[in-house]
Amino acid sequence: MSAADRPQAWRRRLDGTWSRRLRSIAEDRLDLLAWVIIAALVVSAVFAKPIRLTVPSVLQTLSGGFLAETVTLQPLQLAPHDPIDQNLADRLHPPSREYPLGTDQLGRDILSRLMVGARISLSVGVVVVSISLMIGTAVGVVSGYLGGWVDEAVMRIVDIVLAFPGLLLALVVAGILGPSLTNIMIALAVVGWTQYARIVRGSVLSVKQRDFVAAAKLMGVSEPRLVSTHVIPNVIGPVVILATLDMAYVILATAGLSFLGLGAQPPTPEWGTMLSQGRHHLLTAWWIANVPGVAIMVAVLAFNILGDSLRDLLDPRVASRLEGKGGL
Amino acid sequence: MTDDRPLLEVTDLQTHFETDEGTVHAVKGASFTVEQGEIVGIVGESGSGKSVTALSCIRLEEPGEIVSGSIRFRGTDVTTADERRLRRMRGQGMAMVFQDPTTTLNPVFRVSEQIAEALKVHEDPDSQRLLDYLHVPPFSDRSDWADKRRRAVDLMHEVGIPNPDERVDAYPHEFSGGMRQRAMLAIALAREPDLLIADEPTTALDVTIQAQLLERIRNLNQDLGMAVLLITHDLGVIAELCDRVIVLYDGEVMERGSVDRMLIDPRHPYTRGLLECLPQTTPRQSRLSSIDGEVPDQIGPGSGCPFAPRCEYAVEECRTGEMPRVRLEDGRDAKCCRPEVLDADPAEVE
Amino acid sequence: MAGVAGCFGDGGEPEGGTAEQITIGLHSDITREFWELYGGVSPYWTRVLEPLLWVGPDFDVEPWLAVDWERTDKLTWEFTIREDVQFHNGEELLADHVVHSIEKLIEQFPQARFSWRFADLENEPVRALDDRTVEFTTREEFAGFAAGIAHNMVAVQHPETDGSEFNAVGTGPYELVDVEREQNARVAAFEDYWGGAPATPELTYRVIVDPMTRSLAMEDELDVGFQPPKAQVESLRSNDAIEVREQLSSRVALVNFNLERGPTDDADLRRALNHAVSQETIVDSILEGLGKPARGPIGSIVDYSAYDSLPPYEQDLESARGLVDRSTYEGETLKLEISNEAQADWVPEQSKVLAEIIKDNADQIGVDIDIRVSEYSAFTDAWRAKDGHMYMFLWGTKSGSSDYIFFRYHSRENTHFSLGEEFDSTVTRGERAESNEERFEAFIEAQQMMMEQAAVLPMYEHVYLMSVDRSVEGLDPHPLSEFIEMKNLRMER
Amino acid sequence: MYRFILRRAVSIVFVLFGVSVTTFGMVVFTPGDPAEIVLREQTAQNPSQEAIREFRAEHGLDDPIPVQYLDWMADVLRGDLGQSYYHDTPVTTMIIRRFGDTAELAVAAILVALVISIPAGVISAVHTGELPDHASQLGSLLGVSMPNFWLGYLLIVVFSLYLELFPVSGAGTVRELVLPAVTLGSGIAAIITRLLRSSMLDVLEAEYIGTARSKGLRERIVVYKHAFRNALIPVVTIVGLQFGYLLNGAVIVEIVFQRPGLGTLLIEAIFARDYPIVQGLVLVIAVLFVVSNLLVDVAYRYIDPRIRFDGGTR
Repeated sequence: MSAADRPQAWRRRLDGTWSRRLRSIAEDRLDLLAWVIIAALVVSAVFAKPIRLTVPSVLQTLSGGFLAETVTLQPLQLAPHDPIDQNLADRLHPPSREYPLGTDQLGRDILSRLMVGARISLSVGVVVVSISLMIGTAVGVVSGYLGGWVDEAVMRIVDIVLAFPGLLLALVVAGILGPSLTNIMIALAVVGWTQYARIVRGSVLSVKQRDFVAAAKLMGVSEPRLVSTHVIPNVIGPVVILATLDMAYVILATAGLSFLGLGAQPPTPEWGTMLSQGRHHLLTAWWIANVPGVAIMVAVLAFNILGDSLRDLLDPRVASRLEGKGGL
Repeated sequence: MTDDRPLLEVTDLQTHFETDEGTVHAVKGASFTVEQGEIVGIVGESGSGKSVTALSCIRLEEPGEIVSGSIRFRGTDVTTADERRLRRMRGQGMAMVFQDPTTTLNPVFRVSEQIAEALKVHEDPDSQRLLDYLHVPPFSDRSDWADKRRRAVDLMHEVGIPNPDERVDAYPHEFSGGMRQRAMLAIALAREPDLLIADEPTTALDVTIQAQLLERIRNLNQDLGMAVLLITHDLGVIAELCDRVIVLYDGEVMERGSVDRMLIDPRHPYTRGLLECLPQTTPRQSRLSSIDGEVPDQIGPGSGCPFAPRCEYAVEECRTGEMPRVRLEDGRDAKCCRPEVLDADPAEVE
Repeated sequence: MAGVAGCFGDGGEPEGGTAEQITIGLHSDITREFWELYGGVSPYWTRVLEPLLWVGPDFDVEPWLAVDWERTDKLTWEFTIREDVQFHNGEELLADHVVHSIEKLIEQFPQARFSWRFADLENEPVRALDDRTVEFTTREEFAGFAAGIAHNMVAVQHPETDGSEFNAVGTGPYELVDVEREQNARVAAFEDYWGGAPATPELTYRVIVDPMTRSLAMEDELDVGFQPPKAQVESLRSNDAIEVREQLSSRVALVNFNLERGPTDDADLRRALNHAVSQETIVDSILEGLGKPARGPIGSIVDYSAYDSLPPYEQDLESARGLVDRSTYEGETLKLEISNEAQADWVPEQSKVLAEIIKDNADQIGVDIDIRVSEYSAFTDAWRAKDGHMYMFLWGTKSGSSDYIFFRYHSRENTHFSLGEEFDSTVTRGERAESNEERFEAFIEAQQMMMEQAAVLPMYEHVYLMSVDRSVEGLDPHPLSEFIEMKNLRMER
Repeated sequence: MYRFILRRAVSIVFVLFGVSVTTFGMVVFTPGDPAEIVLREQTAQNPSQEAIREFRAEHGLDDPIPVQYLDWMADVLRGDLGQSYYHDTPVTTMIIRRFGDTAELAVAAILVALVISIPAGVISAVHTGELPDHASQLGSLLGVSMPNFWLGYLLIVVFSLYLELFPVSGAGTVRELVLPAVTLGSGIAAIITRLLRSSMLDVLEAEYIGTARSKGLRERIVVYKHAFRNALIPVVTIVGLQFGYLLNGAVIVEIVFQRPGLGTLLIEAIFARDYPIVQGLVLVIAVLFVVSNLLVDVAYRYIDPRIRFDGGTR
């Protein structure tokens, strides 16, 4: 009853206050760092080299030749060199003015590859996370909302998917579909949606149990509306945290699978692929493996920091596999 | 230790907590004493600082901080004592029973183990080896621990835990609330303390158990001559058990004196309020919330009488002026700006 | 350095130098399940098992367990077995042991039928005429038979050999002591070896598939390391205690085209790709000079190589583009199959880098290539199933005859590509030729036909490397690393 | 307790059924006809249609898929995981041969993780906001973000090449185990450290810690006996659930350090498109994973006496 009397209660209050303030001083700096890193990644992803879209010929015909064969969405090129162009004469060139991060075994500029690699990592991350999120949320809402055998069946499927260590399942799926970035995305999404489905379903269930929902139902408010007005706000916090941490995981997993040769295929400048190609030059040309190594770590770190501080901010109870790097 | 000094002497105790919203003055200059073999009650509403006062006495006020005042136990100032002295004091002089028995016993150790630990500390507070307490074989004396556990069973018997022999392997969650509080009492008794601080020991228990436990405390006081500092919000408990009572409000002692006198003849408006909202029919569990208004939030040093906003006698002076201590007859005293309200001799104002 | 060799991790032997034991780092897993026929350990390098005939450093076929051989008929060959050869279990080598070994070989490796043209098992491919004489029967006339069976896989072993127990009973200078799967194989000197006791009491073959790891292990774990990666050569050479030896081999790194699937069935496209690639650039850059630009499918070191008479396909993007335009190619994506496993003495990384260069070069002439990486068994399966358009190999045999490449374009097997009847008959003519002259002439002609049709895209002749501790003696180079003799290997104190 | 295990076991049987159907389907629906692949491997020739038909009939490949599944399950239950397309060795044997190496790595990695994380987590919690806390927090942040496949190489470069303390690759001896175990353990250490820290912070606020202090116990005993044991409860769950992490990580670490374990076998089999091996491995790993999760649940109940006897309070 008189819990407010107890120093323990004070401590709790203090934790929410001054120690958080202390922490936020340290963390704000980390947060800022994370944002700077993510901004840099986005900039290099977008502006590393021009983005051109191939217009389907049907559309070209329809527009009466108004649309060109390709549409340039972004004409700038920040990357100093073409990431794919080989220059065997300049292979294994150490970092220099011409090649700020050196060249690889085929004489390609590592900085340029790194920048274009950011585009690959980020877009794979965004695509996989959005697909997982959409599928997971839809399944979670339907499952929690319908309940009964549908829920039972969905949850059993989730159980089965989770019976496999995530990365291994992704690895096997990617292996069977054949090594490619697209297949990695499919593989990661096949495993990834379950997390979202669980969280969303749980939230739907807890909302359904609340009194005001029963009351609203009695008053004739439709259930889909209830779900959209009450579930979505409840679930948005955990889902955002999960998605942020998931970005980190997907970037790492993509690099890991590519490192194993199951992801991006040469000459795609994917970070994991670049790292694996540098393994034979660790001593003689350290930059080939270590530059992408740092890039992977920094990107993953940024999303982890962001996810952490979002967790502190929004919902400290979310714990998930994304606590870690899933073995990568 | 000299006989003419009180067992526990708290003088102008101030305990603060630093928070984002400012400094919380949980205890603002409380002074009181506990004599050998005496039962003293501290009564007050939630947030009056009574628990913090009790915890400060045994130096568990963390994360709060004792900023001034002294607490002398058997003549030693515990506010400045080092870890070692504190351990000795806790192990061999002063014990505490907390309010909520569901959270005060460690859930992962057997009750008997937790009592045995207390026995072990009491035996030699200065020699505590981690590996011994972790029961790591070569570093731990198994027979000694077995002996301690047997004595723990005796103690369980002594505090009235039924069938203690069968409960030697029991964990806290296998005990009822009353049994857990008795176990806490056993942990306290294991140290053969001169002073037992009991912080709302019966609040979480149901009525019959409460009565039994209070009876037990009274017996211990009488049989062992152990002094008791009883923290409660329940004037009924005070009336039944205590020799003297201290009324605490917002970290300050409002009135103190012998129970007999104060219950019959309360002087301070706050004490009166407390008593008024305690008709005989009210169950003991009731909270002291019948006085209009709420306990202040204790943030900032404050000035004037903290009770002023709720006091029917309050005048402008009460809100801003100094609060004098007024001596009353029979060794009682009270803090109030208006001695006339206390029915006191103005000459006794300090 | 020598003293620590091999005992690293055991912690048992003292430092300070003993030549009791030499550790050799191999790039290929000699303990894989694949080798169960040979007691679980590869017959290459280990010298536990021996073939009937040996290959000399200049590709001469030399007597080994067989002291003499003779073609007795178009299809039959008689071999005389060496006397006083003892197996490791003390038994004497007899003709029956040879019969047993060959029969098991044909049973286990069906491809033995056309590699060596043994007759089918029902037709007695091999029989003992007496204790010392063995008669082989081939399916067809095959003049290269003797050179062909000068191959480590045509090994003679005692029937006690049991692959599930890592127990190989052979006649070699070393006997198998102990195997740790995928880790190492230890062999001990066989004192009663017919060629005299070997110089070093014990050899340990460490399997270190990863080339960088292997070359790093030269620091303290290995005395001899096969195939250090080119990127490490410089740093190895900077170590005074280590010598890096180069040896031009008979092997050629090349790309085989699928002649039976569009669009690589078009010779113009294949020629275009040949013109797109610069052999010189590959050798100078990727190989850092450690290789020789190749002109044809058979290395210049082989006695019937057409190297001198073949016009090289110079890099010429202009005419390559013209050839592409003329061809039936219409923007399809060509599948280039490569293996991620060490082939012969080729590191897997090499094929990936080469594949990327070919892809890049093809890009420049408007041909799209997709690289597909597989493990070796899946890679060969794709090749046999004719799935894919291009297959990258380090071609060459591990025998005294280097004619395998011709088989692949001879239409007699349904897993092979057909280069036409004329090519078939030319190859057959060479295979059946009575004299070396006739044989060489036919084979050179066949190579010219292959290159005229651009059936392959030759890249370079392979130079293999060995990193050798300078105190190691008796390690003589050989164009086929599988025929390096280990018997005289020793360590100077 | 036993009822609880039984109940979990029943639900696990269902999950395992799903797992088996998934893994079975994995091979049935992969491209390529096993009959053709196996025959080509056996004869080194492209098999005739007739030979393929014969093989399919002989091996029941033309049976309805449910029948094939039942046949396969019957074999699996007998411990026969089938036959590789390319090798004569049964899949079961191949897995058993490689199992020890992976198990060794996993156990060593967990040990490394515990050795690092227990002191780091506790010290971090006891000295909140001070230097050791910041250091351990930063370390664990880096730990969870560092790719193992890069960390492995860095360790090789530093500890094998420059310091020459450990061998670069291989398996079998303790020295060869150190770097892989550290690589694999680092991530888990980071997770446990963070968890232990927050768990310790929670526990140190608990009232029974006040009780323990009020007894006159030394702070060390309060922290390492009373608080630690309680803080361990959530940690055990997470450590147990890291088994999946270990299996994931073993693949990467075994490739980096060239260790012949289950991970290398899996990668080899995937690149060989040798699906019977992939299938067998996936099945074995999933079963191990599911069973280990059950064991974690049991262990959890053992450590926390509150839920030890009263069944599934979750």
